Amino acid sequence: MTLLWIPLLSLIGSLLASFTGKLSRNQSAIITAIMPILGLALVLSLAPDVLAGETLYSSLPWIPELGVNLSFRLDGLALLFCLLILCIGLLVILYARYYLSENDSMPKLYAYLMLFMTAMLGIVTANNIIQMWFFWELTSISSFLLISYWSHKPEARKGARMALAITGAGGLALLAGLVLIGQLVGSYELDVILQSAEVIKSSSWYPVILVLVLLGAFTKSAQFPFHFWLPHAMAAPTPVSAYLHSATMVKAGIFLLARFYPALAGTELWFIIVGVTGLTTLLVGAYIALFKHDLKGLLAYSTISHLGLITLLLGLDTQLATVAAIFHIINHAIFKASLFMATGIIDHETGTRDMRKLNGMWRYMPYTATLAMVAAASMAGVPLLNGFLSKEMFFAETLHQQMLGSMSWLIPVLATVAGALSVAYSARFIHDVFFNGEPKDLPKDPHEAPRYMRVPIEVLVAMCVLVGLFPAFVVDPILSVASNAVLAGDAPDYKLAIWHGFNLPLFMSAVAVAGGLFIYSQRKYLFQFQASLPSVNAKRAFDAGIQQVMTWSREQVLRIENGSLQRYVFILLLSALVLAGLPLFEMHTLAGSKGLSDIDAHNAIGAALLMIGALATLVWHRSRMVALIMISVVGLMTSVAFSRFSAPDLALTQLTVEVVTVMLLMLALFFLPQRTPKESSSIRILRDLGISSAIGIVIGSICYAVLTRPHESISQFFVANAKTGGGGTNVVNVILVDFRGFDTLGEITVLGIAALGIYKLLLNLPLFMPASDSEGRPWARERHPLLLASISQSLLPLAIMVSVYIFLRGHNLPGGGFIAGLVTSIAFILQYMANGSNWIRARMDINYRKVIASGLAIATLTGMGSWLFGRNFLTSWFDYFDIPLVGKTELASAMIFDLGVYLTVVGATLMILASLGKLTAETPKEKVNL
Amino acid sequence: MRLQAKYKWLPTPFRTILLFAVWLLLNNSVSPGHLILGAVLAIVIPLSIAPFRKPQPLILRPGLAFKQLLIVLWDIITANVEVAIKILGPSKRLRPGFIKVPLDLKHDLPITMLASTVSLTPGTVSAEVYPIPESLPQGQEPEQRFLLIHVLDMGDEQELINSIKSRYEAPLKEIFQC
Amino acid sequence: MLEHVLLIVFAMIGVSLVLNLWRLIVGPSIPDRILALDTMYINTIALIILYGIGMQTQIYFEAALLIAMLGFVSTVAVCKYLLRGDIIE
Amino acid sequence: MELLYASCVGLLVACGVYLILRARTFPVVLGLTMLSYAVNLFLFSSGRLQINKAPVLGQSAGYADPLPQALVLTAIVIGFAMTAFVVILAIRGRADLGNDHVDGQPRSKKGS
Amino acid sequence: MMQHLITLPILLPLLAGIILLLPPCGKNLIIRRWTAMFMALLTLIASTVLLQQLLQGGPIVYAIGTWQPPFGIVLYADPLAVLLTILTSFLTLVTTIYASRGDDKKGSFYHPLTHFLLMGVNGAFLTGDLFNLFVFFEVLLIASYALLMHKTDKQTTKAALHYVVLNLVGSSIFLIALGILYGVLGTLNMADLATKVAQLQGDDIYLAKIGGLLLLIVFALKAALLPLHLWLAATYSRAMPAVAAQFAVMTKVGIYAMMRVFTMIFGDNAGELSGMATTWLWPLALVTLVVGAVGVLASEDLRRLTANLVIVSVGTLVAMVALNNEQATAVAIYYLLHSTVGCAAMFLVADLIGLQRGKVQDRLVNSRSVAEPKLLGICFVLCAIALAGLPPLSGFIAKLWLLDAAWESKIAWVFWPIYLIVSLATLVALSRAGTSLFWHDNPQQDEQFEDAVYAGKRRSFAVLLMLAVPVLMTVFAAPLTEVSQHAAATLHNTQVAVDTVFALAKGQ
Amino acid sequence: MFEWIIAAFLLAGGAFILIGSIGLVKMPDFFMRLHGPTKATTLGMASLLIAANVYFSVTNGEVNIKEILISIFLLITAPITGYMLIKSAIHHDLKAREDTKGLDKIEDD
Ligand code: NA
Ligand code: NA
Repeated sequence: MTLLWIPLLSLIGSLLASFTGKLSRNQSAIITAIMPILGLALVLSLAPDVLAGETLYSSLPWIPELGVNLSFRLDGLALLFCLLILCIGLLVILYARYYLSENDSMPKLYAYLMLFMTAMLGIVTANNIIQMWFFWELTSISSFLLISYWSHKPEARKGARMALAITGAGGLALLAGLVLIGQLVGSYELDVILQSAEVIKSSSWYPVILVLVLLGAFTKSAQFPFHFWLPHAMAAPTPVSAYLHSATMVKAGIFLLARFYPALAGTELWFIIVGVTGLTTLLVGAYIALFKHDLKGLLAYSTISHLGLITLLLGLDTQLATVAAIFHIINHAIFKASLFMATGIIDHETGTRDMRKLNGMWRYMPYTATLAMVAAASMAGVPLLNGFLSKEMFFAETLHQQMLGSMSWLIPVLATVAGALSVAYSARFIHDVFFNGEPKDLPKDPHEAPRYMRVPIEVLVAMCVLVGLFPAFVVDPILSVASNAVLAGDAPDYKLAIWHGFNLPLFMSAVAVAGGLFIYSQRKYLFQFQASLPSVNAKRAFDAGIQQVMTWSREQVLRIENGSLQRYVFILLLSALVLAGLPLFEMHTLAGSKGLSDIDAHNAIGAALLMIGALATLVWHRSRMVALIMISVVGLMTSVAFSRFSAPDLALTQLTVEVVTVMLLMLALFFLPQRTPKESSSIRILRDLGISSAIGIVIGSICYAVLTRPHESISQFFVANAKTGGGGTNVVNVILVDFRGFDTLGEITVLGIAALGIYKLLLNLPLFMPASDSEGRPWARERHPLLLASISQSLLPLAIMVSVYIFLRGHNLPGGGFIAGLVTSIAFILQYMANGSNWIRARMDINYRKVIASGLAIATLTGMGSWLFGRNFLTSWFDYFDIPLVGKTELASAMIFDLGVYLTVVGATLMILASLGKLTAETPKEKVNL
Repeated sequence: MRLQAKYKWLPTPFRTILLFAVWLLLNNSVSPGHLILGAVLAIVIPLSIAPFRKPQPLILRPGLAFKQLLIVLWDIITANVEVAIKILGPSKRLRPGFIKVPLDLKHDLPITMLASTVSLTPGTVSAEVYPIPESLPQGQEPEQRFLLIHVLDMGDEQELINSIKSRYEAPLKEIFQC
Repeated sequence: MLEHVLLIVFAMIGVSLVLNLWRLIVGPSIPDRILALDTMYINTIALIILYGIGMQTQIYFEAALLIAMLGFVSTVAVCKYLLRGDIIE
Repeated sequence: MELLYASCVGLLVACGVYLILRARTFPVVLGLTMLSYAVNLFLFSSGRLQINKAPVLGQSAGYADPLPQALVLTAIVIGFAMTAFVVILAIRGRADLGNDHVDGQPRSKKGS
Repeated sequence: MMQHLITLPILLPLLAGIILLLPPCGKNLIIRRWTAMFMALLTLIASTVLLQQLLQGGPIVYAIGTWQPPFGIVLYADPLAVLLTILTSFLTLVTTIYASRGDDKKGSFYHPLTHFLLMGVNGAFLTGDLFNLFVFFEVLLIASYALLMHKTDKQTTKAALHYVVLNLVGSSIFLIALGILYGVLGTLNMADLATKVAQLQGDDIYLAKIGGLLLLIVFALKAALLPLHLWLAATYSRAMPAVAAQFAVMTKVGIYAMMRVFTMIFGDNAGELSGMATTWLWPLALVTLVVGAVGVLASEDLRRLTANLVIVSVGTLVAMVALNNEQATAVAIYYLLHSTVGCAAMFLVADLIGLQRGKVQDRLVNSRSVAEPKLLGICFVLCAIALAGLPPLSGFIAKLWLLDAAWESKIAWVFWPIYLIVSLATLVALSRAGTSLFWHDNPQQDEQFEDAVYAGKRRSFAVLLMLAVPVLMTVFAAPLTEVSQHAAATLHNTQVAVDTVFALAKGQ
Repeated sequence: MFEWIIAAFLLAGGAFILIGSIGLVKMPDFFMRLHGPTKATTLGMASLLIAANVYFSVTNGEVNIKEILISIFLLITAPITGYMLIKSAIHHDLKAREDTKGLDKIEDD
């Protein structure tokens, strides 16, 4: 598992760095550097094998179900990138130590940087493409954190967000592409995929895959038209820019192109998309770079342009172009990192990066100036420097193109133009900053940077020169293994030399240099021309775009989610109507095979009362009191219907519940405004009438369909076993407390919770208590009418006697704990009504919470008691005993369960009404005019 | 008049008897089991809700009470026949009215019983007991109470008042000894 | 004979219920409606008792008993509301 | 009889639904109550209509399906708990929001 | 005792609720808190042991009251159900710890109610009886109503009113559906229903279909599937965050019920009725995804944003449910665990952020920063990463697997673009949220945080505990994906489920 | 013989109940309407319940008087119902028939 350590060491470094908050800046930098140094050592120790042409692997299973493993590979390409990432990373660590001011948090920057390094190392060493994507997204996250390092600057925040959005989008596209590849190939392992190029390319999904993967690469590598995020990422501290935009972040996209080159390249589509994108980016980047007054802006666009160049190279149809691309990756990383660092020094020492202010810096910082000029010359492609070599190769390769058919000559011409532009902006960088007269209004007095801050630049510039002078010696080994890796083993013969003789590429270079200098000398006109063009601010456009999306979303949400319950309910009901209604049309006949039974007058009158009651409720719903009376009729008739159709228990339950419900509704009447204003439009009323009648018809039809069908059910079992198995003759009650006692347990829990909830609702409730009724009549003065008070006292023991009776007989005859509980409760409620809650509380200070809990506890523990006998939860037990005088008596555990039900019901009902009563007793009636 | 019963465990003997009877009626049984259970319940229930009882005069003349009950029952039957005829007859001939009966009774329970009796008997419905406590100064007891009665068909007002007082109120005073 | 008598009595109760409903709908005042409802409760007891006799079962006795008890409580509660607004104070 | 019963259920559903769609909490509560009557009757009907067959052993010749009765009983109790909660919630809403419109504010005539 | 283990995820919370109402818990807050945490932990342990038992043997059936199926109520535990009880118990434990810092004092009965909610949810997961499912739905609903009103203000009350009324209508629809199904099939046990549905003839089929579709409405309402999602954002964003975090699992109850009912009862063996839900679910799921994303973009505060993320997760889950195959179900299970915890964690983080930003609370405006930027920043970023489906947290595994499953079900061409664009919208919204919440032009000085409420040990611990889940779900992705697949396979093997249930009947 | 008794009580009960309801519809003002239901119905119910008692005593072969309980309840509660109703009627200033005497006796509540 050696290879795992390559990213892992950096990750450890990130953690280490984050803990250096209390240490000095030097210590922090040193501790941070330990891990990358170790990593570098590790990579170097592995390098000989790789350079010898081997590919190292290691693998660890992770999510086998998904084909995702932690598998690593170190081939030439990976080695090259590892070295770039680690070396430049180390230099950036050193540089950043001096760059950051006292106010900036060193550990934070280092931790993020190392996290980023981890991600990059992970990408380049991944041998599983999902793992690669894992690290790919990690770069997006860590770069987001890095770019927004100075989070107090709005441009940093916006820049970071934009970068994340663009690269995030690309990442998603990439994921889609990778999954597609995995599906086609049957594996996410890179080895397998690289060997299955034919499968992929011949698939009909190939274009989709290509576009998706390229979207990932192009967004990351800031290719046109996704390039605009990169300049805004310059809000990051310069060390970050130096790292992200030379060797790492943006190179990830290029790496991806190179990595998948064997699997995806080689088709016309590839060349067209990659080539044209690269070419466009090359030109656009170079052109814009020329007009940037901000040094980092110039470098940003130059980066875009060079990335375009590399992309174009990868898009060119020759193997040598690919070699050139890899070579330019190295070169660009080196000179661009040094340029960023130099810019950082200038910025650091002068306080500005504006080239209109920066002039004549040569005099103040000759040493830095020299370094910067060498690096810039490399960027321009001046001979004897590394940039020159790869650019020559590039020019040479453009000449061999057939990509654009008969118009292929355009490619070398445009390449030369781009070369000229790059010379021009490089010239501007050198001339405008270091010469060109005296500086203007610099915020600081410029002078050389600290010694060690310059070391990284020195190293990099030295590399520029070394590679430029001795390419074969310095980069050839790594370049060739890397090329082999990209080209899947058949890299062409090529020769890295400074001098290839007088040839067309050299001529192109010369034209470029001359043209570039000419352009720079005539820049005044160009700037004027550019100024006359409408300016496009990518950030503002992007922000405006996002803002528009957000605003649009907000409008939509406000439109749909308009906070109107009426609409929500309407939608719910409409959905139910549609789903229940449609199958009705599929039925052949509504009526089932069971014949209809006759209507007798008994039923007809009951039904008439029920229907008229319902309609009257509807018609008078705005006169609330009348509606309440009418709905009582409906409730009464419902219970009559239950008794009519052989359900005495239901009739009893409905009756008792009805009383409490009416009381609750009366509370609502009192505490709610007493009038229902007429506010529905006629159309709304029509609509509501429409949907309600439709639903009524549908439900009625279904009911009719069910009623007219023959019925077979499991209930014969209950009838057969009620007495023998449940010990009771009231089958409904035996079902409730035994066969389906679990439902009942849930049901009383609901009741208990409702009481607790209502208690909560009433806490600190500011009540509106009207001083007069809806017609403005003040309330009667007498609180507790005399006759009512004394009669209710006489009724109380009677009612309790009745409830005991109903409770005890429940198991064998209609009745039971629930009904008994409600009867008891109603008897007490009558006391509350007759005497007031203060009066009750003075006499009976029962904590209803405890009553509820005890009821629930009794029911639950009764159920659990059966465990003691090795039986399942709620297994009932009953037996008959001969008690002297009393005779044969049944004792059943179900009765205890029912006692739990009884207590819960009493506790809950009384808690609900008593807590409200308590509240109103404490609140004086206000003079609220309604 | 007595407010407190003889035995603490039997705060309201009459009520206990009533409850016992109700239990037997409910179960429609006089089996030993129900006799025992009924007795226990009839004693336990009043005890357990004793705090809810406002101190009220006890029935001290049960025999008289029983006799009065029968009288009232008889009145109910005759009254109902009477009222039924009145209802079926032309309503224009009826002479409705309110009367106010000054009460000798002072306690709530006897007054309630009187009012109930009045409501159940010939063409009269108790409407109100005056004065209502809220119209008096805080905590003050009313000196004289009146019973407001609606009469369906009223002949001589005073005669009616007298008959109510003598036929119903006087026995109640006797029963409760107040 | 009992069957016929039952039918007649049942018709009487039915007519009573319709009359109650009439008063309930016509009102005019709220107390009128409450009175009608209360009467309807009692007539329903009659209906259930008759039904019990007709079906020769006493299983609905408790329903009748509870209507007698609870109808009263409802009516009282509604009246209390009319008088005081707050039924539990 | 089945038709009559089904019509009753349908009418109750329709009235309930109409009331639930009103803009004030009181009619909504009324509607919910009405709907729960309807639903209970509906659920009850899944055992079919039987006359004089109360499922109490020894009381009659045949027995109606006792299971829907038990289910309806549970449903009634739960419905009661829910109605209680929604009533108090409506009261709370009135107190918190200042009026009894279900959305907390009466809309202009056009809106509702 | 082990044979009764399956009842414990229901009974322990019930007992907890009871104990918490009685002395000494009723009076003493400290004892109450510790008891609540202890009981939640106990439930979590019981569920975990149960899962272990299940993974060794097959699904477990338990006849309540020893009444054999289909007559009595049975509990039926398969890995899916128990994974969900584990999830719910865990959420309860964490939110209890979180609320024990003081949120539980803001209203009464917080602890008993959370346990009652837990009981309802676990009961809904474990029951094998359709009516019993209704009862547990009601238990969890009433508990949620009460919890929603724990800390009240105007908007909460309004949201609660809407939530309650909608769900009451939903419960009515549930009962109608039950009536139809019982009326046609004459049974309530799910396994028995499955057998009976397969034997339906003639017009009875359509009646059963109506019953099934009405159930679908009910479950869709619980799950907040479009167009029945409208209540969710307001409700969840107005609930106290500890409550909202616990609520994160409630939409999943609806989804679980869909899975259970539409694979077991109306599954592959249901003849003409099999797959009847899919026609409706698939398009609705996609629209839900989109609407959720639009809501995410439109959100003006973090809690609402999180609530909309819940909707997004519902859309995703229902899409997988609609595919109705093993692979998709396996993904759904993994994604469900992940997204629920993620959203729950985000609700808590949103709360902490809100507490430290004075009047602006968690509104996504650039106004003032938090007092503990490091702690909250890390928590936020972790939540955001998990919810946006980015590496290194479990969201990315879910995302990958979702794409995979969609491909295998041959619906990639429509699911992928929608899902990926929604993911992007989520990412954009979350990054915007994070930048506005944490970063400012003028970072505040310490003295400006006088009114800030610091997270404190207990709350930080709770949040970190929650955030450990996505981390562990990544590290232990292999066993978890295996369990998910096992759970999915068990769910889809309807015959085994039916046989297991009836084996119990024959065994006695 | 029992059949005759039962029939008589049934008819009497039905008649009283019907008359009570007729009164409810027919009487001109609320106060007068109140008399019908509160009294006629009470007696009507009693008759019906006695009929039921006799009937079940005969058919069950044992004395059955439990229905009388309902009557007891009604006798106790009917006056209070009437009292509360009349109170609310007074509170609502319901108009009594014009020729009603003693309207001045009603005090302000
Ligand atoms: Na310059
Ligand atoms: Na049992």
